[in-house]
Amino acid sequence: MEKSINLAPPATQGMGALKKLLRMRETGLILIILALCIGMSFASPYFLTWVNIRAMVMAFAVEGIVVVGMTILLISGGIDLSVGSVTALAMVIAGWLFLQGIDPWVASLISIAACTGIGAFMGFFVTRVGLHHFIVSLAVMVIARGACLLFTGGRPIGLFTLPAEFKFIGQGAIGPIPLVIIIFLIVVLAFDFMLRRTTAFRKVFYTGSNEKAAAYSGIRTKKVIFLTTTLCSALCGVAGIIYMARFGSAQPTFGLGMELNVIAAAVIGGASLNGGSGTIFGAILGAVLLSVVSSSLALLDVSVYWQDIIRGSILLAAVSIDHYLNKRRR
Amino acid sequence: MEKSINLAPPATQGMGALKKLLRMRETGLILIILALCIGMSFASPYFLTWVNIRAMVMAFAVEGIVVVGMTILLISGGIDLSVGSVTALAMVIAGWLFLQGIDPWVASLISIAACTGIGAFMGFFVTRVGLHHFIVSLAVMVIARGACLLFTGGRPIGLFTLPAEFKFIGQGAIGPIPLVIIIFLIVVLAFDFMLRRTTAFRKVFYTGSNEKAAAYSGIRTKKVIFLTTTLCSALCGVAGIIYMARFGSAQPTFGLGMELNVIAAAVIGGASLNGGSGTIFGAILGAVLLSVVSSSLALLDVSVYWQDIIRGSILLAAVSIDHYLNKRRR
Amino acid sequence: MQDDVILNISDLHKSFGAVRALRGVNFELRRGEIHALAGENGAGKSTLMNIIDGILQPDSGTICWNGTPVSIASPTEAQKLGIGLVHQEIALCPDVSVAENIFMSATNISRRLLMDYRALEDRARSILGQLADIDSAMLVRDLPISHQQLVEIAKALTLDCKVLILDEPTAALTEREAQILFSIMRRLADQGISIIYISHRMVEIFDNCDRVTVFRDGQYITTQTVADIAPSDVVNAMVGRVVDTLYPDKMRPQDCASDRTPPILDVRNLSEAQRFRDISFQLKRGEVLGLAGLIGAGRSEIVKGICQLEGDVSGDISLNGTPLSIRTYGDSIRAGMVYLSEDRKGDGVFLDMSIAENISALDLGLVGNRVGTIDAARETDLAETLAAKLNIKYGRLSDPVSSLSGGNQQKVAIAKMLSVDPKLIFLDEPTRGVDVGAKAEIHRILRDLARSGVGIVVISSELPELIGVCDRVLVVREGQISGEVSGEDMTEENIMHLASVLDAADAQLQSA
Amino acid sequence: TPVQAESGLRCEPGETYIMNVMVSGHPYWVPVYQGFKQAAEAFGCETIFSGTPDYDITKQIASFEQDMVKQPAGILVHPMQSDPFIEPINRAIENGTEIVTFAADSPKSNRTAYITSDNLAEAKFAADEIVKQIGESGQYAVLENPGQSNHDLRVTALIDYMEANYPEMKLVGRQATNQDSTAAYRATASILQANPDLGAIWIPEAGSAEGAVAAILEAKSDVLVMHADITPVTLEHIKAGNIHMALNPNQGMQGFMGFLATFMASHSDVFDPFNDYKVSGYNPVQIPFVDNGFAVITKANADSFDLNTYMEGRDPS
Ligand SMILES: Nc1ncnc2c1ncn2[C@@H]1O[C@H](COP(=O)(O)OP(=O)(O)OP(=O)(O)O)[C@@H](O)[C@H]1O
Ligand SMILES: Nc1ncnc2c1ncn2[C@@H]1O[C@H](COP(=O)(O)OP(=O)(O)OP(=O)(O)O)[C@@H](O)[C@H]1O
Ligand SMILES: [Mg+2]
Ligand SMILES: [Mg+2]
Repeated sequence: MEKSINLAPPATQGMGALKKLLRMRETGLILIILALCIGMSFASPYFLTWVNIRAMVMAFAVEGIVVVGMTILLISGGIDLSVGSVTALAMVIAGWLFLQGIDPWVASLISIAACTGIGAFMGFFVTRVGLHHFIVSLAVMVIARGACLLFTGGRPIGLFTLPAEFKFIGQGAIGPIPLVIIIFLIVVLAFDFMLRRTTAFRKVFYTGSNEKAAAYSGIRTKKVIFLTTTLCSALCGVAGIIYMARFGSAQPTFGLGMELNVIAAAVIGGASLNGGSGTIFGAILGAVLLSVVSSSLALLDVSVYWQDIIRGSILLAAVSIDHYLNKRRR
Repeated sequence: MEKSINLAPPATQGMGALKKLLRMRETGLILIILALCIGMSFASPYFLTWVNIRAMVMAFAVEGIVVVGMTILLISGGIDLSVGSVTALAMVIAGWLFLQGIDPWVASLISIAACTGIGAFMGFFVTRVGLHHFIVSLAVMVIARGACLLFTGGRPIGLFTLPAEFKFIGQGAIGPIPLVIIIFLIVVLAFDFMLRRTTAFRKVFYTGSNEKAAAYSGIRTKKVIFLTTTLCSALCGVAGIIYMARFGSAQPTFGLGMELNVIAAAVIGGASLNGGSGTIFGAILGAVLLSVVSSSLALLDVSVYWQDIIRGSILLAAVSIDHYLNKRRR
Repeated sequence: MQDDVILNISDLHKSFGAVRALRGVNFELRRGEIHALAGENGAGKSTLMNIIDGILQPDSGTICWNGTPVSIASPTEAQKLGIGLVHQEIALCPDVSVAENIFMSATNISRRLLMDYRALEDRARSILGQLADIDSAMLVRDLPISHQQLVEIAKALTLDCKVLILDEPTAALTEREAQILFSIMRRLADQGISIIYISHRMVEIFDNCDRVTVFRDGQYITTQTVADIAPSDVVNAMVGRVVDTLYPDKMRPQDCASDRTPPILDVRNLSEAQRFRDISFQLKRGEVLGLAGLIGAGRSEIVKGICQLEGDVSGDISLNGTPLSIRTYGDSIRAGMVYLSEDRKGDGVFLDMSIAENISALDLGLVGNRVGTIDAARETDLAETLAAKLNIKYGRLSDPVSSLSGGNQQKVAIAKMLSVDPKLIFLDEPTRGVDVGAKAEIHRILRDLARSGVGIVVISSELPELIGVCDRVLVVREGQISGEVSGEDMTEENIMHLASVLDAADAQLQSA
Repeated sequence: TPVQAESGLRCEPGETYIMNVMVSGHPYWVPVYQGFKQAAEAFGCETIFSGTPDYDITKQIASFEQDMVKQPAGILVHPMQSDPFIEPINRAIENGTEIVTFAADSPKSNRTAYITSDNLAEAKFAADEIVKQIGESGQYAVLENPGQSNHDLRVTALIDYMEANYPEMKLVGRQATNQDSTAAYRATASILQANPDLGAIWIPEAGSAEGAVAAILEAKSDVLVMHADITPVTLEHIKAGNIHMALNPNQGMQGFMGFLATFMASHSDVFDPFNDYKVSGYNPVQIPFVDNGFAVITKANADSFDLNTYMEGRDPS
């Protein structure tokens, strides 16, 4: 019997690595980002300065943690519109508790726990009641924003008195690199690894790809969905605490519209809104792309009246090119 | 011999009609809205006055036209985040043209045509390039908002000089009933009828339910999706013109966040985010529910710091109850 | 003679990336004939049909319709020519009623502005009437897979076509429905309609078709009149060698366990509110047990109930003598009891995920390290071993399952079950869409497993398969076990007799 | 220095001042930036309008840090939130860029000056005007925008002032509309329903005022409308008598004084004040707070506040 059609002969190791790189889902996006950066470094002498790069990374680092949670949730087939409000609520709860005299670290833990609870609450409505993620998270988005207002009376909470070692999370640096960026990288690398390699996270893919088939493979799909929903909110909690440490304040109106940004990043990076596919690395590249475009427009002093038009067009073009490259590669 | 499965014997005609009503997807929602209204009419003597009802209907009538477009698009399997910006752009283009000295009716037609063009543009990217509705409409949302800024310099356009017969669209009334409500009802009834009964719109359901199966049956699914995408934007154009006539101005920042509201209405009304199901009637009931809740909270003068929490909770409760009622009915 | 040919295909090529699905095939279809197309899994049969229906475009080659070359760009155009296709994979709109699904094409080309639902349902009822008892107002998503298959067929019958293609329509049907289909096919052929019939069941081909064309590995092998050729010749042409299509030997005395060892599976008084009641049976060591019954009898439900996949069941189950107290299907898998689903597309495989990922889905522990990470090499090894064992035809193990032919997807689903070395396997239509050679291979594997002490329960709509493979067959009728046959009594007549509803009425009359 | 004295207070070639805002497409900034630019031209300086189009603090901070990369002489910034800007502002000052805040402050930072309109004064004026028009006992309502600090202040200050000075004035409605005219329409309609005797309504910004007026006109009610800020539409309503009065911060002065403060901070060597700046490290021209004043817009003077007319022939950026 013709030892069936294994048409791809094992190439030499080097070739293999290059081929593998070219076959990766993320390569197109990397090329597009590189092209943009090269163009920008000619257009503006400031683009490649350390300060600018730092500013660009700082602009999405904390949101990037939320992107991680959203990507995992999208892969499992869910979506979360409440990320912006929940992040704000995390700041507000921790800030409020701190002002009540609670140790900031304890306050932060309580706040993250509360956000995790919110995620579990949503997970309950999705998996037990049977509602769609979209509508549940929309309602929670409104509720959490309301809770922010209620805690603060609508006014930002100033937290200047936060101890220095707590502020260090958000404002400190190790060598030249801000701690925020280091935390961000750790979260991204850890979850990227886990999502690619661990058996636990593999179940997220099975569930999102075909929930019924996953159930028929003995996977407790509801539990998986419950957990990804909870994880996403928990990461919002973490992000909120880092923001609080960074800004030294808690803002009830923080994160308005964040959900679209975060979902867009994940989708640009290849996550499917129907579940079953996506990578953390890709999603972060999506966030990088969005951030580089915004920063470039600001740096080039493009008229505000043109910025949105250009931004939207670049987004559309980038996604189209990426899509085209992916199609060709296949 | 147990002539199995046909457990429901053909009942008498009257019974049948009642059963049919009870079996309808929308019944649960109607009951919930009725319950809310009855509760409110005890809580506030003003709730059931004609003026209040009129105000409540006016508050969602124009947006209701967008809900119609969104529902049809959702049924076909798409989604549109750009509705808010496109509605604003419709106002802005028509207003700007009017200030350039063009007849307001002609300006309105041009503006609606432009919105239709935007829809076609999105349809092109979805059906030809192969991108997801979400990301395309997100980019267009940004671009259209940018175009609003560009046309107006960010400033609202005052259109007090619009001729009275044009303003009549938005401000006039036939007998006691505002023209806006009449237009809204006509659009809703027309599309509800078409969606339920015409062969052309049935294809929208087939396409959304299983695009492949529809294509195998000879339906040109890409054309269907292209058209529903275009229709949704065109209806945004219509809504924008009515808003303009009603407010006598064109606001470049109009409709921020409208997309979530509109999608929520459709989803509450039973439209599936995966395509294939939904009704105009249900979606409008969804809009009614959202509007009644908001109006009630305002009428009862609930503290603003509590309103969001209550609103989100009612939304969640209503959707859960509706889901439960539907599940039982099956 | 020549003007009798309605469709003529010559030297057609089609590749998917590196996979050459069709390599210069020829095919000739005459007016009014029933023409069988045979070939192993992945031979390219479905690909050719998709090309004829305009879903895929050939890389090169000509298609002549009534003697004139045509290019068929879309299903719409195929429809205009008069080509109708029943797909191997069910493609229906789940959110839409049965009636609307059946008349989807008609609605599409109709010039009428408004839907006439009543007429639609009436007509649907009359078409369905000849096939089965299906409520035409139901949504397709609420139908079991076998009924969906019938709706697919009904859909094709409404087409006003000159060429009707049936791609493995009987894979999920029982004998009775299949016979109804064949009589309809013959009637259509008599009206001058040409039918292309794809099946892996030789009996069906030889009983109902006029000619047969054989493909092998994307190449055209031969076309013969059925009267001039023997089934074994077709099989040999398909596989390219002589295949032993006989069923494996039955249980040997030495396979039997002594009376003292407990049965592998002991089910007592299993009931579920709506679907079945009072089911009791045993599966002895070394035996292969069959479950027979008509469509909708509840066989799948019983087995899913045992595995805790569906329903709220009551009753006692013990596995190898130990009473089971499992609450989820996950527990069932851990206890060594697995279920192969009949709906491979719906819940059998992850179409968008890779072959390797599919095969390891049941127990990731097999491919994981102690720390819970996946060892890619072990995952590949596992997949390679099982793919070779089941002779799966694939390009790369990292290709998505959706790129496989139907039969090969089925083999992936089976590989998934075998990956965990189960103690007991329930197989629901295990050889659905699998070719003769592979089928024999699967039967042999099942027998080997049974001999090594693994419990095997087979549900099949194909009676010859049940009779050939099983040592004992339980017949299910309307949620109850209506009888048991084994040994000499295991004949199609006996099984049908126990399965059919008419006798239930008789029995009731007698007992009354 | 002598050189400085010779050329007077003038910019060197390439000396640039930046005005940084959030939601940069908002028309509020347009006259502010015109004031900023006019002042800059007078001193021969270059200006850049910068910031983020989004309502997003992270993005505004990023844009502020990118401004710093360009080494401008000074930045006039509208910090979206006060505390998050402390560190960036102080870092900018360390790098030699002078910082002045306007319309919103970051008081704990080392910025040299803060230019603003006095929201308390506006609220007080509005309260007095309402009482003058409808009398000391009556019902009034407010729309608000919780979370936006200057709007918050305008509302809470008015309520407090009323309570303290006119106890007979009853607050009967208080609704959040978040600058959304449809929401304002709905809220106002409901308030009118619940309170047929409503005498006046105070709205802290113009977007909501548009919706509120539509509801009032539809209900044919004669509620007195007062609001802050203006748009062309509310201007028309003022002319038509549908809105009684609008209070508009003196945007041009805000920008003009904002530039002056920034410029002076950057050219502080012309000035050696009698204070501790040499030891404290503060800028010699430290100005705690400049009130740019507000205009009262009524039927009589509405024509002067048409931004479109004002902007004719001017470059918005
Ligand atoms: N979309 C696709 N992408 C890649 N390869 C494909 C695709 N569709 C089919 N193939 C390959 O083409 C070959 C022929 O497949 P086809 O479905 O025509 O087989 P078949 O004869 O119908 O088999 P079966 O009896 O199992 O249904 C197979 O090797 C299959 O893997
Ligand atoms: N999801 C469901 N909801 C309601 N009824 C169902 C559902 N699934 C199956 N049934 C019903 O349960 C009964 C048994 O169905 P099923 O098709 O599984 O039987 P079966 O003996 O396995 O036959 P086959 O597998 O050949 O179709 C049928 O009457 C069917 O209509
Ligand atoms: Mg096939
Ligand atoms: Mg079955």
